[in-house]
Amino acid sequence: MVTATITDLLLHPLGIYVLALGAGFLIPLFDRAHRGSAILVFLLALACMVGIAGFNLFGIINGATAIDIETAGIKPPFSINLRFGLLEGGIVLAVNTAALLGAWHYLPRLKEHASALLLYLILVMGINGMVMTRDLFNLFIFIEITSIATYALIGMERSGSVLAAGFKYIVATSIASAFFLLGTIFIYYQTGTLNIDDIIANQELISGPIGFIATLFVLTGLLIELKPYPANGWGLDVYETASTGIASLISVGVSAGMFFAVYKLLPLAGDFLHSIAFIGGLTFLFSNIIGLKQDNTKRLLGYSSIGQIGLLTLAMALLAQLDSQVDIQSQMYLIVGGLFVNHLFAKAGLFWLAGLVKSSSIRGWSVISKRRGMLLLLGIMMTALVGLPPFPGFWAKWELVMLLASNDMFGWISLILLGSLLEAAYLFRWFSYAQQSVADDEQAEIPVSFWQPLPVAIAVLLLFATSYVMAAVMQVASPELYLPLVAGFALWLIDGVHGRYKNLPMLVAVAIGGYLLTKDLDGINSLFSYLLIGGGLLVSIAALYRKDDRKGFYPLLAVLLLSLATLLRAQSSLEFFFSWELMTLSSYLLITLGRDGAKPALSYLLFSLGSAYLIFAGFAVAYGATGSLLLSSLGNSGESMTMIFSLLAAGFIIKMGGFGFHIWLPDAYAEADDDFTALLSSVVSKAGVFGLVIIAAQLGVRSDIGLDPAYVLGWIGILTATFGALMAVFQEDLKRLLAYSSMGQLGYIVTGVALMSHLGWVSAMYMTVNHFLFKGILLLSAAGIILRTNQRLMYKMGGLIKNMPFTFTFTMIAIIAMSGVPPLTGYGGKWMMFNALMDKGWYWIAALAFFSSAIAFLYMFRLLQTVFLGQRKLEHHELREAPAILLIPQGVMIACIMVVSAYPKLLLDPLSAAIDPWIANTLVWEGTAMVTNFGYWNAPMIMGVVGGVWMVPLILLLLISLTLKIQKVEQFNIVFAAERPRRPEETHYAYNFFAHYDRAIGFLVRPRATAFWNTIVEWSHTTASSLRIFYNGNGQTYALFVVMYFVAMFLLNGGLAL
Amino acid sequence: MNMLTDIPISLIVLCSGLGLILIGMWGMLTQRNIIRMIIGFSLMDTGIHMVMVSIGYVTGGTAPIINDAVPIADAVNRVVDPVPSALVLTAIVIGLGVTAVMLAFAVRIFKARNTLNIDECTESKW
Amino acid sequence: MIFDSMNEWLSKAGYFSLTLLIVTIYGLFVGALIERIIAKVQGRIGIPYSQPFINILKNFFKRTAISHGIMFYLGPVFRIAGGIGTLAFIPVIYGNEMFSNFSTAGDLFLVIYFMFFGQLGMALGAGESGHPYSAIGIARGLSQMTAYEVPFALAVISIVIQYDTLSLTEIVAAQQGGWQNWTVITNWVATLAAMLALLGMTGYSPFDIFLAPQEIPIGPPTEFHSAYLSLLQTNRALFGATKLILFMNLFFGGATGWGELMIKTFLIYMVAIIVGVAFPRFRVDQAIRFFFKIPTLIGVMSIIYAQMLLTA
Amino acid sequence: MKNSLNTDDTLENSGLTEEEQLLFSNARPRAYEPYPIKAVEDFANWARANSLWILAFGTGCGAIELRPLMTARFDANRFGVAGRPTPRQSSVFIIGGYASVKTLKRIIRSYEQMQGPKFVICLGICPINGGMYFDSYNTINQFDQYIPVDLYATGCMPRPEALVASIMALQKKIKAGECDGANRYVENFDWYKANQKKVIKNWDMPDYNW
Repeated sequence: MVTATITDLLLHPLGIYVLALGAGFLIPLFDRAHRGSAILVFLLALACMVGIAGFNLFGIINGATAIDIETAGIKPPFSINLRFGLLEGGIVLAVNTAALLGAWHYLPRLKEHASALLLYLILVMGINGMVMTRDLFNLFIFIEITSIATYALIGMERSGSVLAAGFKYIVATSIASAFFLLGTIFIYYQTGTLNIDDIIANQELISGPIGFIATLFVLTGLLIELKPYPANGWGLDVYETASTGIASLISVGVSAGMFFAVYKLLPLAGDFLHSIAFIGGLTFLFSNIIGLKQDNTKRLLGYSSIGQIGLLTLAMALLAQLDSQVDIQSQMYLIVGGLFVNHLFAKAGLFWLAGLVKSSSIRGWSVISKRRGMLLLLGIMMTALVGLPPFPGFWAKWELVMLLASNDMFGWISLILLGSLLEAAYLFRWFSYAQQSVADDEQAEIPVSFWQPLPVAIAVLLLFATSYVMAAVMQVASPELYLPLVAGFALWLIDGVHGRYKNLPMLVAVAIGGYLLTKDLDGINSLFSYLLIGGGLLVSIAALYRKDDRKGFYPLLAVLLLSLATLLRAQSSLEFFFSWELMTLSSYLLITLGRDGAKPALSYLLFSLGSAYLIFAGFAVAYGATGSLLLSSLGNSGESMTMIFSLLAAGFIIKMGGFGFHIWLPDAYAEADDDFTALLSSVVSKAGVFGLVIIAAQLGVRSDIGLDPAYVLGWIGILTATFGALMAVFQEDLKRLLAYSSMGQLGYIVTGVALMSHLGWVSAMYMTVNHFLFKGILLLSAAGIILRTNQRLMYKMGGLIKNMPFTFTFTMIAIIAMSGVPPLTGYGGKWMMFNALMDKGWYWIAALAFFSSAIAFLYMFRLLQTVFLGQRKLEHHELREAPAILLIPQGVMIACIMVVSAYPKLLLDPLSAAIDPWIANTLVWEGTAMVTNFGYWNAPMIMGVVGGVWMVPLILLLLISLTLKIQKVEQFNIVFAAERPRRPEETHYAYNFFAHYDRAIGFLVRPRATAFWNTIVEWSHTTASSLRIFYNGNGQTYALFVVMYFVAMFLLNGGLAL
Repeated sequence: MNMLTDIPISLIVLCSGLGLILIGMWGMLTQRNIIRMIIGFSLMDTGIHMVMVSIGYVTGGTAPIINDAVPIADAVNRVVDPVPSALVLTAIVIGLGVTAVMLAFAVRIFKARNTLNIDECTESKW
Repeated sequence: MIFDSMNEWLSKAGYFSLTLLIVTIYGLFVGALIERIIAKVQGRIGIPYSQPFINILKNFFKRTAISHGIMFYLGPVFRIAGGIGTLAFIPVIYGNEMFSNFSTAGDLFLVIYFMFFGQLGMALGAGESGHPYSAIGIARGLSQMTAYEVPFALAVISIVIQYDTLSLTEIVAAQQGGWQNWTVITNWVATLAAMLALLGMTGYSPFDIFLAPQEIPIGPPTEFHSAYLSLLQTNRALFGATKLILFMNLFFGGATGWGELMIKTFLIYMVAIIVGVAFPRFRVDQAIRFFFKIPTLIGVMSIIYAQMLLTA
Repeated sequence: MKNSLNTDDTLENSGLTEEEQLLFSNARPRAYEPYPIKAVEDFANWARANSLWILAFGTGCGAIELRPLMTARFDANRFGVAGRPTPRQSSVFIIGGYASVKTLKRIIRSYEQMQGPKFVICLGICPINGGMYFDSYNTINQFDQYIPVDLYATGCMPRPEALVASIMALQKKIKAGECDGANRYVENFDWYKANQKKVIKNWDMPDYNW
């Protein structure tokens, strides 16, 4: 205190307590005079508490030493002392900020009683005390202060259910704190001190049965307060019933204090660490499973809250076990701190939102479907909570998993990933309910002013800020990585502009951003950048055909396309995964913008997250094996290679809709906006191809990886191709047909990559480009058709060639290119792949490839026949051609197809050059002909011959036509005798077009995969039901569980052996 | 001296304290009436206080006042540890507070639901 | 580049026209011959040898026609272009540069895929006619096609394994030197599978449901008439003969002269005819299931057989 | 949407609803000239005569007599005769005896859907004067008032031998260039149509079935 200034004095951490207590006295006084002034004092006090915490933390970060507060003029351990260090400061600041924001939210209820204001301050002070105190008994006191304040705040509500829940809460926590007190006194008995630092220093004194019991009581008492499964029913009931203001404070504030208390005592835990980790993991997993079945908004948040705290506990316990490692402390800050801040703001924000919406069931949240601002806040909170970029949870989870991986704790990794997936499932299910717009007359207007969601918005900003700080600490916060988000934000600012010309700024932004991001790339990445960015821009031009506002569409599209660019330039697995998740998230949101997009988007998101977590796990294993995050060091992973390859490949395959994991694909493609489906299929799906090529290049071609995963990959690819084609055959919906077709075509690409040979890769890349071209054309054509007919079912169309000749011509050419019929591009890809397959000796796969390309004819013809040919419906006689803006990109792509068909060398040379660094070039050119071990392919010659043999009969027919009187007739002038056709609907053979095929081999495509995944869902719900039977609502049962918990901990840690 | 007096007083207090804790807990877990549960809590609380006091007691020790009767050098062995006693005071206050809040809840629950049976307060579950 | 050797192209085109003419005439003639043989079996005299030619002429000399639209008009053009093109990519006479056509453009794989060209175009033309029977016929034809492609593809893979090449010329070359070197002897399993597939390919009974002249008046070409029909008829003869030549090249040692070619292809054709005369018609789903059972199994065995040959 | 330019060239199609007008062509059939070069026309007629594709539409009791034509005994294949299931590809229409009004409607459609040159052979007495159905309320008495007929084969019914003979007679007539039924139908289209509409009360088809 030598340099103590007046500011230091005023802003000393002790001020927090002074303020709380002082305001506590002042509030009733001012209340007498005027309620408003009391509120002012209250808010001022809270704000000052935030300010003090912030000021001191700032000082510490800038090099000041931790502040120790001593009482009674005696040095510890003989007196109670408080500490305000880096960790404490961070937590106190976060908690106080949340409390301040929460007070804003809670104020309408709080201000009804002056005592409520007071209690709130005391509660916050209690939490501050729990965090700062270094004295065990003092900790107990602060716990009790907090608890009593909490009880009292809960008790302010008069409804029976809140009171009942509150009473259960009191019973359970009082038992827990009784045990804590007993433990404290036993520890004192053995060590003779209550100072935590002193106890830790003398922890060898805590021994024998008494020591064991003491530790057990202290730790378990605190753990119980963290609401571990299954002794947490009391907490859930409070979350469910209490007002959101208090529930949020319990969830984030009280839990934070308790959590930090456990953290402080962790050095005492010793062997208990295992069971603490176990409890944390169990709680995290089980609460998230149970969450799946929960419809009540606040109870759902309760499960999520408990799960998050479980994860924090798990992370903390696991890290503590690794304590011997150097540098663990900073990791601990990053991981636990990140998860903590993430949970704090996201969960509090969600509670506040729930308080504003006031819908007890998540199914009722569609009331905010029209309030885009609140929807945005909800989405951001959930994204943060699930741990998706760019939020702190993402960085923390990444660090945690990587750390666990480098210590070979793969069981925990899978638990964390599984739990996160489950959490995403129920949170985004809720989000999809919130998005479902209801009919306007049903729309209950929710009375929310502009200011009310403000705390939530501030929490969002704080999350972003924390995230950036964390990224900076992890040294990944490059402007490039954040460019997609920045561009998206900038476009969002102009999103309120009416009209469709928001597309142009988006295109410019993506063009410039994409160029900046990808200009330095080379090799495969550079090729993909042309495809993904160039192609993405080309397809996005078509979005101009939509005349409506499309709020949110363009910013998200910019994020999506630019995140593809950052994906391409990713050097480390972290950057790759960051971009990957960003891409997943933005494409998910874009799908939700479709007509009935919410539900299919959810399954898209879940499968995508599943795939992302597999990729995550793969990177984790790689990090564990190599200790490096660089993608280029994947190849050094030695024995783990097969494992890494399998995990990563599985992830990419799911993302591409691989066989068995394809069930998300048709729905998502069908329900997304039509122009976005084009982008999804032609461009976004290529991200999976890119990933696959990258890992194949890094891992697949090495000789020390067994061939088996590649062979399996080849089979998966070809089964995907076959079943995709088969399922496409039986679709009635135009977009679903194209979706399955996409799946099938991607299957070929997978097989091509799996070949791990130069020719195989060239064929895969060639097919990738080709798929982009023809699927872009087909889906943009489909967009035009759907725009004009307002219809997706093909049998309700027909004869549209008369109205849309250009669309028909483009579709036809695209289909010829897709089918593999010479002379267009598809043939080259199939030819190269067949050669590569024969080279490799994968004969069965080659046979299936043949078969699936034959099946593909069925659906391709059906598409042309039932949409463009056959009988035109009466109501379609006046339809116009698709808008020019849709046709222009198609025309460009048609031109590309034609050029590449005639001179494939133009495309194959750069492809081959990009692959050369990985596999020796085996392409042999003889003039314009490509020669392999088996055959040869002279594309220009084929083009010439086909052109010639096509022209000759055409000229002949034209000549004969001169001698004929050819009468152009109408659609019903067909051969008939008995009765003439009456309606086009009866005459158009289109519905169930391949009924006979279905009779023959339809049994192959019964929706088994869907049934399988439905069973999984069913099972998880059943599991959830059986896991939550403990929560019977009876306070005494809950209390019994608390007691049993001590017994269980006793037994678990070998209590009987004493 | 008979057997009973051989037993240190602190042990008796400790055992009866632990017994009270168990009785109180039994009361909280088995009694359906909320008031009875609160009584159980009080018993448990008291039990804990007794345990705490017994921990610091030195048989035959004097009050922890350093004066002529107890030389400083001998103090550690002679005087009763004052800290648990101090702690108990605080704990009693806190226990009182909690009990008061519980009773307030009981009153309000009775007003709201017209019952004191904890079994009837199970509407929020699962 | 294409224009480097215009002369070479022209001479090739000239030779190919000759091949085309011979094969078309042969195809039409062999069609009549088969008809007459069937007539003999039934105790009739049957059509004159000139009948197929007269039929085509008659249709060319029709004086009225209708058009359902541009694809309807182009359908027969696509169809016959498919036939001509397929022939163009097959070397017809082994060891004769004159009749090797444009087989330097691509290999067996090209031929197999180019076969679809005509089918697809024709299907589009028939589709635009708007007649439901056309659409039904195509739906059945395509389905059956996917089925017989399976044993055929397996057989092709088998002989590619056997000869280690996709080049038709080289496959024929490998079979030279006597009948014992023909694929039908060296890889009889594959030949069997392919011959079963040929039954489906030729569209004779029992696999002629997609043309079904009674139930759905002749299927896809229901609406085609006049000059369109004559193009289709020409193609039927030409394409039929082309497929036979392909089979001859793949399985029966190819031909070193036109005489050998005609005898071999005629005999291959007779297999399909004999089966067709002897068996009633399958429903289309029965046909599909048939191809997925025994012929596919034989095809699978042919690959195993070829691998054994390779290792032996 | 209509494909014709001047109103003189179009048909009314009054049997159709307004909606259905869109679906059927309303163009008038047009007559065709012989080829300008005589040799070509003769050659064409020779080809036509030697490739007679009969529409497989048995309109009356005479249909039963058509079947034996293809058998071993009569083997009409020798003369270039073949059955054809679709009118588009057929050139000969054999009216198998009496034609009821109901059948007449179908006959007209099928005949109009055939492409010229096209030929009609009537079997038996009934198409000439109604035969034994001369006073039937729903049988046509004089068939060539509705469709131009090229050849009558008499008998009730004419046996297959007679049918073969009439086919050979038709061939002779075609080769001589005398079978212009299709053109006659076009030239006297309004007269034929009026006759047809007189007997077919519920005329719910286009005036010309292209």
